Amino acid sequence: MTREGWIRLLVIAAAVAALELACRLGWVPVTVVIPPSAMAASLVDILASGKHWADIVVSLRSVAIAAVLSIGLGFLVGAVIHAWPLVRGAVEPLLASYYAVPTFMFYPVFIILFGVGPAAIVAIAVLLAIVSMISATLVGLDRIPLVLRKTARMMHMGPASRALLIGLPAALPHLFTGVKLAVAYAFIGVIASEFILSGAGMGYAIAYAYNNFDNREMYGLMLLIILVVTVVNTGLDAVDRRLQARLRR
Amino acid sequence: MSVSPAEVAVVPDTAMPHARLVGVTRVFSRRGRGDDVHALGPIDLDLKRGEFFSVVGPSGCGKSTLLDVLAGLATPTSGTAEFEGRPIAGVPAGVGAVFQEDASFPWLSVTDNVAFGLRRAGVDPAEIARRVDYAIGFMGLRGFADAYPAQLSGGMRQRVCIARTLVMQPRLILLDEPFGALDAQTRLLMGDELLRMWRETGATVLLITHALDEAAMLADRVGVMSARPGVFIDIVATGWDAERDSRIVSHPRFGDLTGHLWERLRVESLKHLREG
Amino acid sequence: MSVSPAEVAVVPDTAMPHARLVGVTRVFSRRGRGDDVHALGPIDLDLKRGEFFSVVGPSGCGKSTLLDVLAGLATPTSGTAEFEGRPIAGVPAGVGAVFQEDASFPWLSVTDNVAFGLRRAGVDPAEIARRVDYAIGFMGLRGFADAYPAQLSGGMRQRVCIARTLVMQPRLILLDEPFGALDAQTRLLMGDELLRMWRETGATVLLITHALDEAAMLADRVGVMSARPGVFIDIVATGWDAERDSRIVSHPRFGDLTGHLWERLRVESLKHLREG
Amino acid sequence: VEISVTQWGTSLYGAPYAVAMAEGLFKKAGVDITSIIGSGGGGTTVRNLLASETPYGDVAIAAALAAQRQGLDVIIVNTGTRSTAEASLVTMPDSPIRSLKDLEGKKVAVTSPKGVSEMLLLMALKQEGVDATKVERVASGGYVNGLTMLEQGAVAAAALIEPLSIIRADKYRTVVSYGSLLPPMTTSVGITTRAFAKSNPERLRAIIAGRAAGVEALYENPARAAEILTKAFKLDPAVAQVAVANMIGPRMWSTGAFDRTELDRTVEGLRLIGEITGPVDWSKLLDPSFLPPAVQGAK
Amino acid sequence: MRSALGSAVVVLVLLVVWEGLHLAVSNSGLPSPVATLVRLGVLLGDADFWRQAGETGRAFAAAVVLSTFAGIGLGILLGMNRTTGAVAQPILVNLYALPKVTLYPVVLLIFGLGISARIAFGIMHGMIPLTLFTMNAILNMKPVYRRSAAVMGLTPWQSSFYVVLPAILPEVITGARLGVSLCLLGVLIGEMFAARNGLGFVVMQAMERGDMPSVLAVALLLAMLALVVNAALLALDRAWRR
Ligand SMILES: Nc1ncnc2c1ncn2[C@@H]1O[C@H](COP(=O)(O)OP(=O)(O)OP(=O)(O)O)[C@@H](O)[C@H]1O
Ligand SMILES: Nc1ncnc2c1ncn2[C@@H]1O[C@H](COP(=O)(O)OP(=O)(O)OP(=O)(O)O)[C@@H](O)[C@H]1O
Ligand SMILES: [Mg+2]
Ligand SMILES: [Mg+2]
Repeated sequence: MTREGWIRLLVIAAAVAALELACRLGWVPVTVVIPPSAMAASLVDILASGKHWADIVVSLRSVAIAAVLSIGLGFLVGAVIHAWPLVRGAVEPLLASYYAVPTFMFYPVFIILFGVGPAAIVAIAVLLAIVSMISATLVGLDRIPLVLRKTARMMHMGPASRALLIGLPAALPHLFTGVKLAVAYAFIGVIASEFILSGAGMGYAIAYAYNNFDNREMYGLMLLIILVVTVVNTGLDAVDRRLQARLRR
Repeated sequence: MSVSPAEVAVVPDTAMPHARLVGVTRVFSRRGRGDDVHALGPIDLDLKRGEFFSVVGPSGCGKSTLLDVLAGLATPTSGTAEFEGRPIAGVPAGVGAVFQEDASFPWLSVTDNVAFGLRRAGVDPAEIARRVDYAIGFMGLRGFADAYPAQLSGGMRQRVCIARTLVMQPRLILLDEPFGALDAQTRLLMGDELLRMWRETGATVLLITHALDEAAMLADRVGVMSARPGVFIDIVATGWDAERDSRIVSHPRFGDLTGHLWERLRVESLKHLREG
Repeated sequence: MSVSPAEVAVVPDTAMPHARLVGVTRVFSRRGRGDDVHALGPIDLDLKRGEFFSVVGPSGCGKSTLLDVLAGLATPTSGTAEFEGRPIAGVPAGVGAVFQEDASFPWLSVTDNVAFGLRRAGVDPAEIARRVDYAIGFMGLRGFADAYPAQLSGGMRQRVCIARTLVMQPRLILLDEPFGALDAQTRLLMGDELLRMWRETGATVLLITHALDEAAMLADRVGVMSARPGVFIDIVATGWDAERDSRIVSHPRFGDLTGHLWERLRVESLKHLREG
Repeated sequence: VEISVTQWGTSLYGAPYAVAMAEGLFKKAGVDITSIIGSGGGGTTVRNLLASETPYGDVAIAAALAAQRQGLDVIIVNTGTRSTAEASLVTMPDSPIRSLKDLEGKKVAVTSPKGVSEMLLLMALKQEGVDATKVERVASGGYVNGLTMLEQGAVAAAALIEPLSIIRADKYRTVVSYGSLLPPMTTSVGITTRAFAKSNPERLRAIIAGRAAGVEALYENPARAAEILTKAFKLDPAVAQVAVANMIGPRMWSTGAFDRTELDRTVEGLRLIGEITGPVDWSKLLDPSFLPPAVQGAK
Repeated sequence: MRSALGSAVVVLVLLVVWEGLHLAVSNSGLPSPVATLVRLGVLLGDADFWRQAGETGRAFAAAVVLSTFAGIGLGILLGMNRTTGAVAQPILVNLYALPKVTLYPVVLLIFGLGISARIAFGIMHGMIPLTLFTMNAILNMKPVYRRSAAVMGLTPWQSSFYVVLPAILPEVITGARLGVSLCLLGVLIGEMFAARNGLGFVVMQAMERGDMPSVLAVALLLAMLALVVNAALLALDRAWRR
């Protein structure tokens, strides 16, 4: 591991230890936050007892579907907008404003369109995640150096092979930024919607524990989410770093 | 000994030219702004088959634009461009180009970069392997066949691009500042390699460069362009024989040649400087 | 006429040097990787007050590192660096530097760029206006005083950086490839301006460049560096008088000088090329 | 001071507080209630309550019990509502569903698993002798969502609550109104922290008394109450009138007294949905000592 | 100007799509744009609505100001040193990817019920993107700017303020554009929980009452507010870049 990695581990360990201490000494009431060790124990119980496996599967499946959909659709939409400068000039200013509106306000609308349950939740998450993918696609396609297009023409390549063999790999590092964001937002979108609206999934399980003041269970589940997010992010980071190292110009 | 323009005057050209530009101009119209940029010409130029032609000129005078026209990447606003007797429309077969900017594909290894064009063209794999291997060795990239461009210096990346163009065995090779990423000294050494390659393949070469000594050492003829819109204000035959290399810089006529080129460009550069 | 090293040997230096490097080396330790990069030295160098010293050497030999040491931006790994008799620790007052990369501030107009350092130093506004106006005129930027760097060519931006450094009236001016963005011809013209400025201010100048003709034309002495780790393999006195300008390129000794420099560097460049 | 009331502004639980505030009954009782913190659900109300300066609030009984079970230092000091009259089960007007029996093999929208709407449904099914396992409950996340699903045909019936059911009365047909089917039971209770009860018994008494006065005023003058609700909850005047009238019959609002049978009925319901498994020891949970003397004597 | 016109066209297209959906599904959950606009008009005429909007506005303004200063400050602090940046970045990204609604109890404990909890929610959403943008901008800033500042004898404070900050301003504005929108989102979510006032409370109530026209009207209003702020920041950005 790199030096930064070790320092990071140390910082996190220190933060966790501080929280543990604060809880154990009663500075933070256990009715609000439980010690990290108790969270870990609770997580072990949750996983061992298997009572939330169904929720975990539902949530992760929703996240995965939402992430894949927003990445794929985001790239397509981004590519189309990019090819069409007039539309782009019109749409781009709207993109950043978009995050101000809580998407789950539209849940009733989505229920009409997608029915209740995971589909509507996935739709909310896609709505949240797709914008960062579109933006990243635009940036990525912008950054393809003109000279690569020229080179492709010198090799007598057609539009399709040009897009596939030059455009896509050349834009990939930027697309990956979008991928990372899209995954993060897919997580936020799914869990938060489940928390507020749904009757299933990890978000719902947390909300349920929250409403029943079952802090042990709640924090156990939250720890699980943090761990999953960290693992996914670390994996994406590793891929990203390899891409960056290779594709940096 | 000074070389006056009279002594190195344009050699009358009788053979059928390999590439020919007649009255070529190029104007960029800027939408919305109204003011057009007359970037190039009118240019008349005949490239003889197998000749090594260098172009020098102030920055922004239209050298890269000229190359784009010959490569079929840009159509002249007026005038005609021909390659091997046929008008240039689209990129002609048999023409290869190395651009001013780094055009290596960062997602491919050196070998895959060099083989890229051949694979597109559907050349037989064994033949690809043979040619790529040769080109990589030729360009001094042997130890880096599996490296990616990010692991190479700017100069080495340019060599990858040159190799990628050479393996296609073009009959006309267009080079736009291919050694821009190198220091002056290393440039001259790379020039030696280029001369060797040129002799071996017998291709016609058009080389754009900023460095007058490079132009003077490498070319059969050196075209001197004016500030924008670039036209040829002089075309100087160097009179070197084909077996030359960088040691030519200590030839007494070399200093006179560069001095002459410099003198022709001084006025143009001053113009350019005034304009900003 | 050929200039042998013996003829242009280092002139013995008796006056107290303006800046002095003794046994300076610089090693970059790469954390975690283990392999250290020995970038520079050991370097011994005395810069005389008011002299124009050029440094040439293969890419990556440590020229910019040398400049960093003199500017107080990097501390030597071993050896000592002095400016005006005092050890260099931090950026010494009276030293100005123009870096290899474009360092103009894109958010400021040309005038504001040039005035930047003076304003931070709390100089009297009237005095700032006077000095800035003079520097802008001197650098041929008069028509662009209110323009922003994005509207300027690379060469003009470098001139902005030079002006920004000159208005501070440094006694030691360090220039790292200040004309890198220009074509060879315009470089020499800019060299004329630089010589004029040097004569007017009487400052000591250290100029790093890749172009041998530029070094040969501008400097009182030219230091030739080896490939990394860079050490001076030769220091050549040009013997020009102070009133020189770019027309010196037609002086018969000029070609001999560049030829000599080129010869010294040939071996070094070959080394560098082998390494990649 | 500020107190918490669950679903303030959206359901009728809070009507006595609105009346008491508008009529100055709290002031008369000796406490100045300036505003009320609402919230979507019991858990949030209890948390908000614990975080506020005057930790008194009106919450669903399930939330109060859950809080206590998890060791939060809360006690129940009065009762709030004692009827399920505001809740109903509706279907589309053209639906073949006429009674709870018809729901067998069908899907019904409830708000969330183990929520009040599911509890009432299960209690009603049990009472009618319908096999609950044959009725599939779908969690919609909210009453409105349930209605949307109903309109889309995704479910055969949906749980509904007033005043929403009045606002949309013409759109759906009521299958069952729980108030007419189920006997009275305690649905919401007033809770506070033990510490607050100890340190501020007078203020607590005043709040409870003020609310009780509000309840009485409400029953005395329903028209005036409807007017107040119109303003406080931003309801249509007609809707407010109907809503108040609907609740007056079953005497939805309790003046605060504890009724063990009504409490036990709710616990039975909570057992049905699995919220409660063990026995409930009321003596530890209830503290009637802050009720007004008149009410205290009532039962 | 042309892009503003284009944006207007896009908005119009969205409205048409909305109307189309409304007609297609004919469900009380999806009112028509006209009904929504009418409701928005009614809401805007209601003094109490303005009071609620004012509540949201106050929390939003405080959250924006605080998260802007804190975000940029922290970004600069972390960005000035490569190591701290490399250490902090993944932690920040992971924290950010955590669904923040789940942290409501903790926020409640620390900030209580007042405006500060909503501000905290706003900052939790809006600050980290700004910090990341600022930090990355500094890490990617041309090192020669800082070197230039050093040879001109600037103090570290001077060079942060006169060189680093202007140099990274375009990225900071991009971060701020996102941050402002997210701040608003955070404040609204906070209001939905500690519901006693603010537009979030209005929305929550409307949702529970099945009053979709009001929900969409508020959504429309928020979108317009975010658009205006964004346009202002874009204009600032353009003025800066020239
Ligand atoms: N797409 C374009 N639109 C408008 N003007 C252009 C365009 N491409 C080039 N120009 C202008 O045309 C002129 C010639 O450009 P060109 O790139 O051919 O110059 P060059 O001689 O290659 O310069 P350099 O030596 O700097 O590479 C320049 O003044 C440039 O500004
Ligand atoms: N921060 C650093 N860490 C590690 N190695 C470095 C660092 N900076 C420079 N080097 C190495 O030190 C050597 C000298 O670098 P320097 O920039 O001084 O070369 P230079 O002579 O200025 O080259 P050029 O002519 O290309 O500008 C190079 O090999 C470079 O890779
Ligand atoms: Mg060019
Ligand atoms: Mg350098």
